[in-house]
Amino acid sequence: MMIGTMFADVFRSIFVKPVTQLYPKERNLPAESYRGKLSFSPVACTGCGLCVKDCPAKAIELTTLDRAAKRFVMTYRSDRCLYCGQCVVSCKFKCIDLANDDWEHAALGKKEFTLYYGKPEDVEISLVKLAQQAAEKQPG
Amino acid sequence: MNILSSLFALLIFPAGLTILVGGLFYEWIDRKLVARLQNRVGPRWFQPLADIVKLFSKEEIEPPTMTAFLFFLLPIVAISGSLAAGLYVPMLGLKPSSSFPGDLVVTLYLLSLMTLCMGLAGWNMTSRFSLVGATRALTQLCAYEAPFLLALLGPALAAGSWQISEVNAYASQHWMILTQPVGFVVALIGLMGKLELPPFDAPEAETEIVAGALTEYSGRGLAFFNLGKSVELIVGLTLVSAFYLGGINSLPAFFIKTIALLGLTALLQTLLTRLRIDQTVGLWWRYGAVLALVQIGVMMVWR
Amino acid sequence: MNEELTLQQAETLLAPYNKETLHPEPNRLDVVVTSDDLHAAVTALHDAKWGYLCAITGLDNGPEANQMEALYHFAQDSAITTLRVRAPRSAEASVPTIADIIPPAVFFERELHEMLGFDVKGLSDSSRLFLPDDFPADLYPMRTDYKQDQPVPVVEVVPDLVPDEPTKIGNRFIVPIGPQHPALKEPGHFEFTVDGEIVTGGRMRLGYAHRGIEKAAESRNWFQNLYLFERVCGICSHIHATAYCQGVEKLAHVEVPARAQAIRELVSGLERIHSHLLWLGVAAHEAGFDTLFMYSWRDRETVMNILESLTGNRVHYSANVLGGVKFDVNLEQIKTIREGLDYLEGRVNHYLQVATTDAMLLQRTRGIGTINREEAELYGLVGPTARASGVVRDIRVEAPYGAYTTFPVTAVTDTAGDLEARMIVRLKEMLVTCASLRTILDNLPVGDLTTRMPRKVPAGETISRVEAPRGELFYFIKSDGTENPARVHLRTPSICNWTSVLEKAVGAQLADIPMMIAGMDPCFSCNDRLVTVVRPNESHTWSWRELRDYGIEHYKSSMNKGK
Amino acid sequence: MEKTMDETIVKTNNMWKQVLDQVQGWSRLNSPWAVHFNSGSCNGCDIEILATLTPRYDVERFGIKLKGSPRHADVLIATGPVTRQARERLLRVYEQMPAPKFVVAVGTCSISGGAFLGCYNCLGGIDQVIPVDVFIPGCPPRPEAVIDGIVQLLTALKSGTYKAPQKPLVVQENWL
Repeated sequence: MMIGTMFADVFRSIFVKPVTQLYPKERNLPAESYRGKLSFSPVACTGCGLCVKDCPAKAIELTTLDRAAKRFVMTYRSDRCLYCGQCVVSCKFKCIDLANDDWEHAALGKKEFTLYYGKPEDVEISLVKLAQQAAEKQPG
Repeated sequence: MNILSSLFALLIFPAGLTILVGGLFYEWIDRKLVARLQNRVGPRWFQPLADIVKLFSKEEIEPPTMTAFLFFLLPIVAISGSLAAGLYVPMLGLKPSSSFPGDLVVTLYLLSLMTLCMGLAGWNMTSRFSLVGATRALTQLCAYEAPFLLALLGPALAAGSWQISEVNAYASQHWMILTQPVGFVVALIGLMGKLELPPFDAPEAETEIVAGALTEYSGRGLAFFNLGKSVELIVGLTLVSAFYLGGINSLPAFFIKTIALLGLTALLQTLLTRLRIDQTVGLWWRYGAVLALVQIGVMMVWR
Repeated sequence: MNEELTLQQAETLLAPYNKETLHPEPNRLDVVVTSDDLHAAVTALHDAKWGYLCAITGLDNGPEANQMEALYHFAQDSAITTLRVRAPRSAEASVPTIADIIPPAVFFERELHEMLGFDVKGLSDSSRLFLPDDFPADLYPMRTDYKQDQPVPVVEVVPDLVPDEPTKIGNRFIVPIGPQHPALKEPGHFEFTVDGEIVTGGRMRLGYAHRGIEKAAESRNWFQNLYLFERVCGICSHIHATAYCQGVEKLAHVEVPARAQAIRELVSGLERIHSHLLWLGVAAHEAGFDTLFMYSWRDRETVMNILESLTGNRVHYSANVLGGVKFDVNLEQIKTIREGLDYLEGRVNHYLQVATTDAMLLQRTRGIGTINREEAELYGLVGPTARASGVVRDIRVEAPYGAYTTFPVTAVTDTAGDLEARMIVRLKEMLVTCASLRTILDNLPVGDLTTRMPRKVPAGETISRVEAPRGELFYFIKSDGTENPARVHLRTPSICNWTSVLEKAVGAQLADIPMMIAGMDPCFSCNDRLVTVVRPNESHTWSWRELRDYGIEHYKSSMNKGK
Repeated sequence: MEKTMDETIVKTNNMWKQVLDQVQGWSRLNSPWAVHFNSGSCNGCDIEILATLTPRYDVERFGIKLKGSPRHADVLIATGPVTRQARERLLRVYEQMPAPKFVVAVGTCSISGGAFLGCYNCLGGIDQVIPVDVFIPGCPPRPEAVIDGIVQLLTALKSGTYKAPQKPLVVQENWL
């Protein structure tokens, strides 16, 4: 039975710098394998849709405009994403990657969470398409 | 002119505002020390001030209390009590603003006013946590009050006076920490009990009863209580170091001695586990009071 | 082993009640009994001390078969005997209670009643365990015809009379703890009646974290479900995923490569260290020893770093895929893990010294909430809580799975059964884990990381048991040959351990209650896949409903006054 | 003469008000006390929030303190997809907080339901019940990301770009 068994720890702390990382000032990158924000490149994509099928949170949607010309648009919702990496495993053509340096996604509104990947003109077409679909659904 | 200068002394310097600022400063040192001992960075220097100002600017939710009058009055009484206690101690190494034979007893009871107010404030509430907190605060008050008084009685007996300024003058010649080490330990731990610092924080044990008696207080009321606590911290530290650490006669001596004492309490805070209320009471009456009595007994005989 | 022998014993014991025998898997025996014979059959097993009750699974075989089943799983080491009671799919479906023989069964029976509509005859308390108060009484979520997106009407909750004096009943107060309470980082609601500082009664209500995972699993495919089950709990996520994977792989007859299995065990060992360090911190915080909390969490960051660099996330590692693991371990990582383990081992030894010698801490832990061996067996405790009372219940030892067959571990036990013992068991377990991780790292098998996994899993049922940091985790998985599972039932360790807190709370000091709750390391999100009030107490206490309505009124009036 | 007197009084009053506002703003920025509520999350986020208090991240350097009583708090840190049973409590905790108050939703499931999207007992997001100021996605977000979210809120408050979120139009009285 003793009193103050942690004295050694406490005493040492007076003389060493605190272990605190001064976060906004110094930003330590997580390991290479860290799973952050998703990125998609349509170059190798075949439009098989396995990533969409296996996503546990319905965070990704793939709109195929022209399979042969590799015109795909991916709608990615980072507010739904679980950052689990199943899509990376499911994709046989390595189109999807999770970045290790992009993980501070906090935002004051929810709008910023929906992202579109693809060529800009394709994104526009798909947006129009999506809007039409939504409009069709509404009355019915 | 006389009235003006005493008003100045009462409200601005050396009492009143000065004590408030000093209290906040000491609270920061305390938090910073604890943080450093826990290997963290800890709060910035203006943290306690920001906390208090913010609390004042917040909405005050008035819970359905039994008496609304008491709900508003108690925080004010609490802080005035601790501020008034500041008048009788050698704050900043200066002569006490006010002094009369027997002011030691008055000061001690002014310091207890805070806990009493907190107890009443908790009792005044319909919240269960407040009630349990109030009961614990008052039980603890009964536990440490007598040993703490006895521990301060030692130096007073040695000095042969009940006046703080005279004990202080006597202490300047005699380091009573050496002649009455037991009394010092009891006084130090008694002070921690008074301030409800860990390990005596059962009345506000966050994990059991949320925030104890103050659970329902928000905004202004909470600000007054918190402020009162920091004032009590600086007053208590001054009192104990004036009695046991060779008196306080100058500004440097004040800072060195009180901060050294604060360092000691911070160390104890980090090292000890919270005591259950029954353990606290047991500790005080079984050991604290007896030790303090023995100390006084030895002194009487020795004299 | 003597698996076969044990199963034969069970078969002999159950012979008088046996209507049909099935051998679905080598280590399993399924015996169909009638509802009338159930009580006698359970008594036979219990009297012969054949195993213990793991879980009760409710199955709905659909409207065509017009049949529901209640499955009583008993386990002795790796052998599992299941008693199957069949009942029509209607209001007549009933089973007798077995809580008079095995007290912890009451939780399972209430779940059975609530989720599938079995009428459990003789159940002492049939109030809600997992479902919300305003959920209709005649809807049973786990029935096949319940759709998870169907609208559910809100049932008006009739407020009972609110007493005039809210806080005092005689000399007694009711102290509510939770769902929002500093001692609980997760929601759960407790009400303790106190007389001064002494607790005279306790009630508990779970279900704040019931999300309906088991139902959701039925509409997702096998791959999606892996991540859903990982999110049953944030602290023991890897072990949930491992249990699920193991079950599905068994069903699909997929052999996981040895290296993948070793990596799974590596991650689960690291997770155990992280979980126990986290627990040590939380327990110290509850006791009011913040320094220990800060230091143990500081050291926990070491293992979090390792996990992050290894798997790619700090909490939900997603290390598993069906048929293997996602990543490999390279030499550099092995070196970092070894360094981390060395540091942690030193620190854990230090904490062990603190936990056993610090007088102030011991005042709060020694002799508090003591559970002796007999009680531990009676309450059906699992995990470190049981091991601290001297019951060797560790799946890694009793029924080794995965890489534990090649890298065996020893179970750490203590006999004192108090909070101190639980602390010591957990701390020593970290040391044992460190040692076993080193062995794994030394003898890491070479080979592939994954095998191919079919998208459709052949029809069948399987049971997968693993040792989570908190105790035995039980998964029952049923497939009907499609891309989605037909039923997944899980029984988490925390639910088995609740009885220990509530039984021991009476007579304890209020200040010790948070410590006791923390002592069993509860995990609400684990057991609330689906609410509870146990132990009616002698004086009148409010029901949760009363309290809630009172609370709403109370704050409404205060808000109005404030304006 | 009198007029100018009045003007000066008004002016000084205005100046006082400005100064007071500034002081108030400053204190609010530097002392955000938080209360934590778990509305049914898997507690992955909860341990990461707790981790922000510990030496490695130590949010006390921003003046953030985790308080037990909602009465003492300025910021509600909420996690989880809001289960049917926890909804009432979430509302109550929010109502008990004194104004001005802010809500931070931590974790993917507290924003959209995440992994529990479509589960029968989940509402699918804190903002379905109470107005949310900052969303921090991640499953769970790293402690740094949590700090980043709170810093963003404070920055928005400081720069005046902060707009109070709208209350959920219909607090769903009927489930689904």
